[in-house]
Amino acid sequence: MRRFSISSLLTEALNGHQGWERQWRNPTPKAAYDAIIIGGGGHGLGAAYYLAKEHGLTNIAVLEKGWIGGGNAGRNTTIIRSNYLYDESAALFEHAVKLWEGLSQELNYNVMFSQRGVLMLAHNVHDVQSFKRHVYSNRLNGIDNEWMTPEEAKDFCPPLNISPDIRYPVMGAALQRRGGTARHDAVVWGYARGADALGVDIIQNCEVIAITRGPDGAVTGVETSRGSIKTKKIGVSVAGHTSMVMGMAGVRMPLESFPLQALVSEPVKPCFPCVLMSNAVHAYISQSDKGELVIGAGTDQYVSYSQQGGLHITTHTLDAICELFPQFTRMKMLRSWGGIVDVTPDRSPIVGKTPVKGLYVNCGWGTGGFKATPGSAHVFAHTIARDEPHPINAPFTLDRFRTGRLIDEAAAAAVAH
Amino acid sequence: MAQSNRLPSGGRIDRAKPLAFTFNGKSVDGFAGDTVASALLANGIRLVGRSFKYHRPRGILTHGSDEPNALLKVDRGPGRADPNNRATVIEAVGGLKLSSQNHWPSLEHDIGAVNDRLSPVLVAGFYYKTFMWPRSFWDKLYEPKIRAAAGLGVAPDVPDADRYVHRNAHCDVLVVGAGPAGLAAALAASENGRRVILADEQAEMGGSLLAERTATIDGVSAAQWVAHALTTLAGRANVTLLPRTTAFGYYNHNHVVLTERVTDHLERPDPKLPRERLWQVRPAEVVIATGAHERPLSFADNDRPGIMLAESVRTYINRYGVAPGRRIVFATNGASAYAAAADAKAAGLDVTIVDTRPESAIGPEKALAAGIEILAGHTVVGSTGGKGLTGLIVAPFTAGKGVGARRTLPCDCAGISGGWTPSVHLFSQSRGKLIFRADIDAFVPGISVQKERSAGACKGTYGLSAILAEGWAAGSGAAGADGSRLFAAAPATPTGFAPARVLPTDDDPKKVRAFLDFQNDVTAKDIRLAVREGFESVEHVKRYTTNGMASDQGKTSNMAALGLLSEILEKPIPQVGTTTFRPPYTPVTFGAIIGSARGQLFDPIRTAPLHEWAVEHGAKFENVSLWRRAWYFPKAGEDMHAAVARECKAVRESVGIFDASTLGKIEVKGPDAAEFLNRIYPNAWLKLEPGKCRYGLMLKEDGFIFDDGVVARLAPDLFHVTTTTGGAPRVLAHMEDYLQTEWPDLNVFATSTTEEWAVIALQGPKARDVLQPFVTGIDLAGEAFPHMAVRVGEICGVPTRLMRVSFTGEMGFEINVPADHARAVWEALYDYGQRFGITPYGTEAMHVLRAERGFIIVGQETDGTVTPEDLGLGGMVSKVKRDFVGKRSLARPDMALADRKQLVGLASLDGRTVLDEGAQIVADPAQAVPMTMLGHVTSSYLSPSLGHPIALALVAGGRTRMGETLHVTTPAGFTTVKVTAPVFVDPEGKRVNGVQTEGALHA
Amino acid sequence: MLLVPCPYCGPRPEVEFHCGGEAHIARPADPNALDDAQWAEYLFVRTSNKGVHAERWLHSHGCGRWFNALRNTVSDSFLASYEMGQPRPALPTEGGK
Amino acid sequence: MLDTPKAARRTPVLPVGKGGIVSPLPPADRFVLRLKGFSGTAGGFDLSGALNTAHGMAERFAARLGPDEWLLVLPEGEGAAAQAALEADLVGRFFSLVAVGHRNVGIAVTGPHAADVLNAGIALDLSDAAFPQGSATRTLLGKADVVVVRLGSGFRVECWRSFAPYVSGFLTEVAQEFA
Repeated sequence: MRRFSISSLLTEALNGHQGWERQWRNPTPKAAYDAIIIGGGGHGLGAAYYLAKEHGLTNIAVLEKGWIGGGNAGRNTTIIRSNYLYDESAALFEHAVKLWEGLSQELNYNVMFSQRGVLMLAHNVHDVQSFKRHVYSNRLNGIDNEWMTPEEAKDFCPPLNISPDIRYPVMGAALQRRGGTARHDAVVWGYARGADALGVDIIQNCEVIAITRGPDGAVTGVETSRGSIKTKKIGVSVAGHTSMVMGMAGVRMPLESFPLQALVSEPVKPCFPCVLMSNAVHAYISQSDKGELVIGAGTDQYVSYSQQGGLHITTHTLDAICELFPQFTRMKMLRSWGGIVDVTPDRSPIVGKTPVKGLYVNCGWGTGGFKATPGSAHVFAHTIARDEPHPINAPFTLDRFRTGRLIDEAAAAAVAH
Repeated sequence: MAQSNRLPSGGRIDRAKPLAFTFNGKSVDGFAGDTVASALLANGIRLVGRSFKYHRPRGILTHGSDEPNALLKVDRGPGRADPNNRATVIEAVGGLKLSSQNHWPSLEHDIGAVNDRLSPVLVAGFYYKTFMWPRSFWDKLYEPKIRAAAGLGVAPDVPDADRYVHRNAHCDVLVVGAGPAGLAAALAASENGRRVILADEQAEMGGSLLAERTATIDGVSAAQWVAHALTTLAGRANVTLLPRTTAFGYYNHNHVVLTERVTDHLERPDPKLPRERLWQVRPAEVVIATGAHERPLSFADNDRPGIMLAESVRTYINRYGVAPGRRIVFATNGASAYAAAADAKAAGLDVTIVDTRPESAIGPEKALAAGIEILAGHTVVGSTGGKGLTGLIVAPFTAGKGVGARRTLPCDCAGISGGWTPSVHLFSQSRGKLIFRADIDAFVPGISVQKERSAGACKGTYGLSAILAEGWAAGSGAAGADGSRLFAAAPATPTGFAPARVLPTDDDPKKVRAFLDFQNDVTAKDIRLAVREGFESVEHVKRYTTNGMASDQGKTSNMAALGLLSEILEKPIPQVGTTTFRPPYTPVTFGAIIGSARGQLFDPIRTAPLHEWAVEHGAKFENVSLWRRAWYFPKAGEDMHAAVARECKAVRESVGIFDASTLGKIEVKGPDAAEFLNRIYPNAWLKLEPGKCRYGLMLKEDGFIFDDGVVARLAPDLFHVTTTTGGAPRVLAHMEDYLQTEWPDLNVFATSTTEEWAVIALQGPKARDVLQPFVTGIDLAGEAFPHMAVRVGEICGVPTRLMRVSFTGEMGFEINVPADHARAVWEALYDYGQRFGITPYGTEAMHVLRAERGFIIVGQETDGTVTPEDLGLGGMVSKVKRDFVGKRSLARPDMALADRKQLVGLASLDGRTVLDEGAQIVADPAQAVPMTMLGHVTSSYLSPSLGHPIALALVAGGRTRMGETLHVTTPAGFTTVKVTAPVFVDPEGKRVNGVQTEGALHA
Repeated sequence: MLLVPCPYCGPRPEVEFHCGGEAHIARPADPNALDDAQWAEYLFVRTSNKGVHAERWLHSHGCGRWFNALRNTVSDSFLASYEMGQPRPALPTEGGK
Repeated sequence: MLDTPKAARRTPVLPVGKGGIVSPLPPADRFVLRLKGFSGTAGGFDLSGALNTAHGMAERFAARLGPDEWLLVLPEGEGAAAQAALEADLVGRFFSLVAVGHRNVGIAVTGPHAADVLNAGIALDLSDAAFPQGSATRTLLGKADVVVVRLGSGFRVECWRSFAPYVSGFLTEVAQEFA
């Protein structure tokens, strides 16, 4: 793999950039692999990368039905934070943030992890209590998160409207300075390039249509649009389509798949310094390096695979954005799009083994999977390689829905992910 | 500034109405009917902006909403300035202040242009390969620099002075686009009284016909035909004409959304008018007649100011009476530019045509170019000039033989035409699949998915007669008539072109910068680099190079990139694919999308009937769900703490009055009402006697608490159910769900009475004394009306449901009265209560009082993961009932674990520290991070009754920890607490019966 | 915004409705007879079918009725709606687009 | 017992827009009637109409909002008699009659642009053809639940009292351009 650096860039600039090589190959699927990851998003490609790098499993393939990064990896609003309430979630997301902090160097690919801070607004007494609970819990878990007065919040995010006269005045905020954003496509491409260099086959336009199982019930391979492939280990990492793919192995899931929309404004000069979230009024906003205001909306209320939602959902979000930032009503929506998120009953992910031998699943991230990408990929790879979960993902079992040991971040905090 | 390039006659501008605006501080003259672009061109201004990455000088490329270059800041006065407006669609209005963007110090002299020199380094995706060392520099140096360089205009920083509104509309046929196809469609669709809406993004309807010089339709000029069509349509009551209205989104189930610009074209708009109106239309049928976009040609330095689309040259001349240049070279690969050349010549301009096609491939359009020099079989290899075009460098080209000798054609304007791309955006948004037509090198609509049909150029039909006929048929079909009509249009429209990706050149292809996406500065080289690096999917190429992601969303660049990609990959275009079009078609203001939902109308502010009284008495308020409730009533000089302490004291010692009207109320009626409540609540209801109340916790099927409240049985078949303030809607929905879907056999009706009954809470030892004089028909004596009783009678002569309940621990009454009477009853009680020192109290004192008595609040002591047992309320869960909602979940293994978090009290050992609500609790504050947390503080106050802090907390295994010392986080560190029972005042509950328990109070 | 076919009121805009998730998951007559896995299945497991999906809707800002509907989750088009308690109607084109 | 005057009725104070397009209606008596499987007349109200229709006059009508749900509106002071009559007529049946006279507020929207004003916040087709005289339905206006009734001239909008400032504020805001 040719290393990226300022010197290789300058060398190529003199050469008309003729010398750059493919960032990943375009291989033909082999008849068999030691392991297969279904789903070429950040989570799947990352898992393949760590399987190859840390567990020595290089005879593996990532099967992607379309183009890599075409699912939620390329459709999210790129918010990264780890200030979760429960120990289990905090450990998982903090694991990810720590990996984010060195990811560009790890992958030799600038994923533009920008620790500009995630500011979460409290609009009522209940929010204040809930956010302080988070701040204290994070502190004891070794995660940075600080409580701010409205004035401190405005200092940190000058466009913020902290007038006491607005509909839901800002009563304070929690700030995680290490939170921020990253360039979503670069994460996908960086993992793909890294995995490819370690020998992983990344096979695009390859849709899995069946999972085959032996007499003992264990997986034996997959049927795809590009032929049969044998394998004894399958990691399913297909956010949005998990229920369908797991159904191929006869596993029913506690999931629902909903459309999730986002939008960007036209690009403008820097006017918004951080990531800002307001769960009470449902607004999530940051400004991309390109200058677009990136705004996340909520999910539509019904199951859909159309990657299209209603305008009323984005309207609801923009109502809130313009209440907090009344100067933005003359800004213009440039582009809107939708993704499909699979949502668990407790709004926490499922990462682990399944009732089927050799079948592993990573799903249920709801609206917040991007931030977990490196951490989730890392522990998922561990789970597949060792056939047992990493301590960090051990609580995120499918079985918790039977026992009742839920990890209910949403209920506990009224905080969307 | 003189209109040096205004033609002496012609155009649809009103020369009797001159106007002036400023551009970068200089005055620009124009006429009514001008766009800003046409006026700038009339004044000889070609340089209008700088590109995104390389800061290259840019001019006006188009005459419509596809413009990638000419983006201006528009300032219409205070609170009315915004960036990134296309000069080609802003109507010229006197007094506008316009300025160019993305340059420093000025448009003419831009330091950022150094990026152009660095262009060999700043190729597609360069930023993924560098800026990684040292690690900390990304946040502190590289990213801020990149961010400052990026972006175009400057976001507004003051609130918008304008208003926006919404309109929902229904019609039989919505026609989008009022060019020839759309006009014909609207005429046909509206013939028989069907409701028709015709929308067009331009100020004037007529589309391309407005730029026709020679065309005739059915024997009259195009302009006359348009005028007649519009007169006809305007005369039909069933037709709504919406000019300046862009259909930007085609959503599910034929939901089409339009944005109408109502006042931006007015110099002094009526303040009663909104700036924009968002139309949400649900038409039975849609006719899409959105025309086509001309493609630029790609060659080295094809972006100099003065180079514009050929059809735009034609439009500026014919429609606006402006010469975009005096010497114009048309460079084309097809027929349509010949009409533009002919019109330019007719306007007296010096015209040359360069055609990439060999002589033999030029069709009948050649006749249009009589008297014009045509260089057939020529390629364009470059242009000359700095901030404005001075010449086009051309050379003969023969397939197989290569590029011949160059010559420079001096010119101040070039009209380039690379063929046409049908505007299929709305069709694609409607989820229709596009199909590729190789004969016109374009994607056209395939099979309709929703109730829509395309007509005219957006469907790949380019001849005027055919467009009109297709439009008519579409309109008629959409109206259910299936009629047809022929139109005689003359002369024949010149159509056809030979696809050209990047024009042939003999320069080193590694050095040539032929722009595809003008705004994002994407060149053909960038596309080639992306493919070289393995980005082969069209979506990957788009994301890696940013081609098509600028504010024009690729209207002039997508097909160019796709064609080039197809050439590089040696795959036909359909196999390379196309990107999916998403709303909006053109950028839409946030203001239009949100409409009236601003300020007071952002979200309803619900207030109870006593709200005005509280305002008049100086209350501070808090938001609770949509409600605004009185929080506390400070007297002069009091802070919140002092006010709350005084209010609490009054309730404990005398009497307080509280507005509890926001509590949810549901009337549950029917012979099976008791059975229904028995199934919905975990405790028992069948034996509750009429006239009595009972407290109920409500569980969801998952076993966790989701609401609580007191229920009063008024009659065997009638219950008055109360809920939390925020929970009222979801509790009613929960009840309806079970009644309608699980137990439809139960004869029960549930009706919301939250707002029928205002609730006045009188609490305190003197409550009965205050109440007594006003009540008739109810014996208030202790034995006759004990705690947890309910009676129906009258107060102040109006009906009341009077409940003897207490959320404070004191003797209390909740007086339900019809809402419109609440103020009068409250005032009567308040006036009379003065002799007892009656004190109004707010939600904060209410919280403190109930915490002293150990009463929980759902949402504060509970969070969706708490069971009754966790709160020590396991006794409320019936052990004998076979089933109730949530029962089975309570039997799951994790629900019985001893280490579940349980409600306890906490006492600060120092007797002073008021714990933070939300603070975490540990056994050992010296342990290593991450620490083992035992729970958190749910409620915490300085108790006015006790004079020391009290707190409630959920603690793992809490009930077995009584007396244990634990540690609680504070902003600075930890403080030490002792675990106590979660009741602080009157643990035996005597005070509700009026028994004074001084000892218990000050324990 | 969907146009939801209320079996009582006819097609109405989606904002008037609340979607209640997958239909035809009846509350068990005797929850105590179920083991934990079966109870978890009732509470949490959903099919999220890609294709025709039966789901519950409440016309909350309309007639106030719960009803069931069949909708294609790929195209989002409604294929049928019917009153609570009625069986899921058979579709001639089920499984198709 | 104090000799106090009967408590006066005080309805929410609402803004009155210019041009008289949006105006608060006087206090009224109202009931929610829930009743299954009935078609006919009771208490002087015609309950035979189809779902989403209203029968009666502008000041006294029964609007069928659900298959088994009616909103009954009548002039202030006539409620008690109507209640007695209804209970007499429906005796022996399972029904629920709940007084909601104070829960709701009525707002009139009138004039040639009445439907346009309402359609700023209501997504239903309110044209004469789609929503003729005698129509009534519950729906959403902006972010508030409302009942719209078309009896007599113009439209009657009913909402819960705490939403009335929002509903009337919304309507007066959008009515400006027609005033």
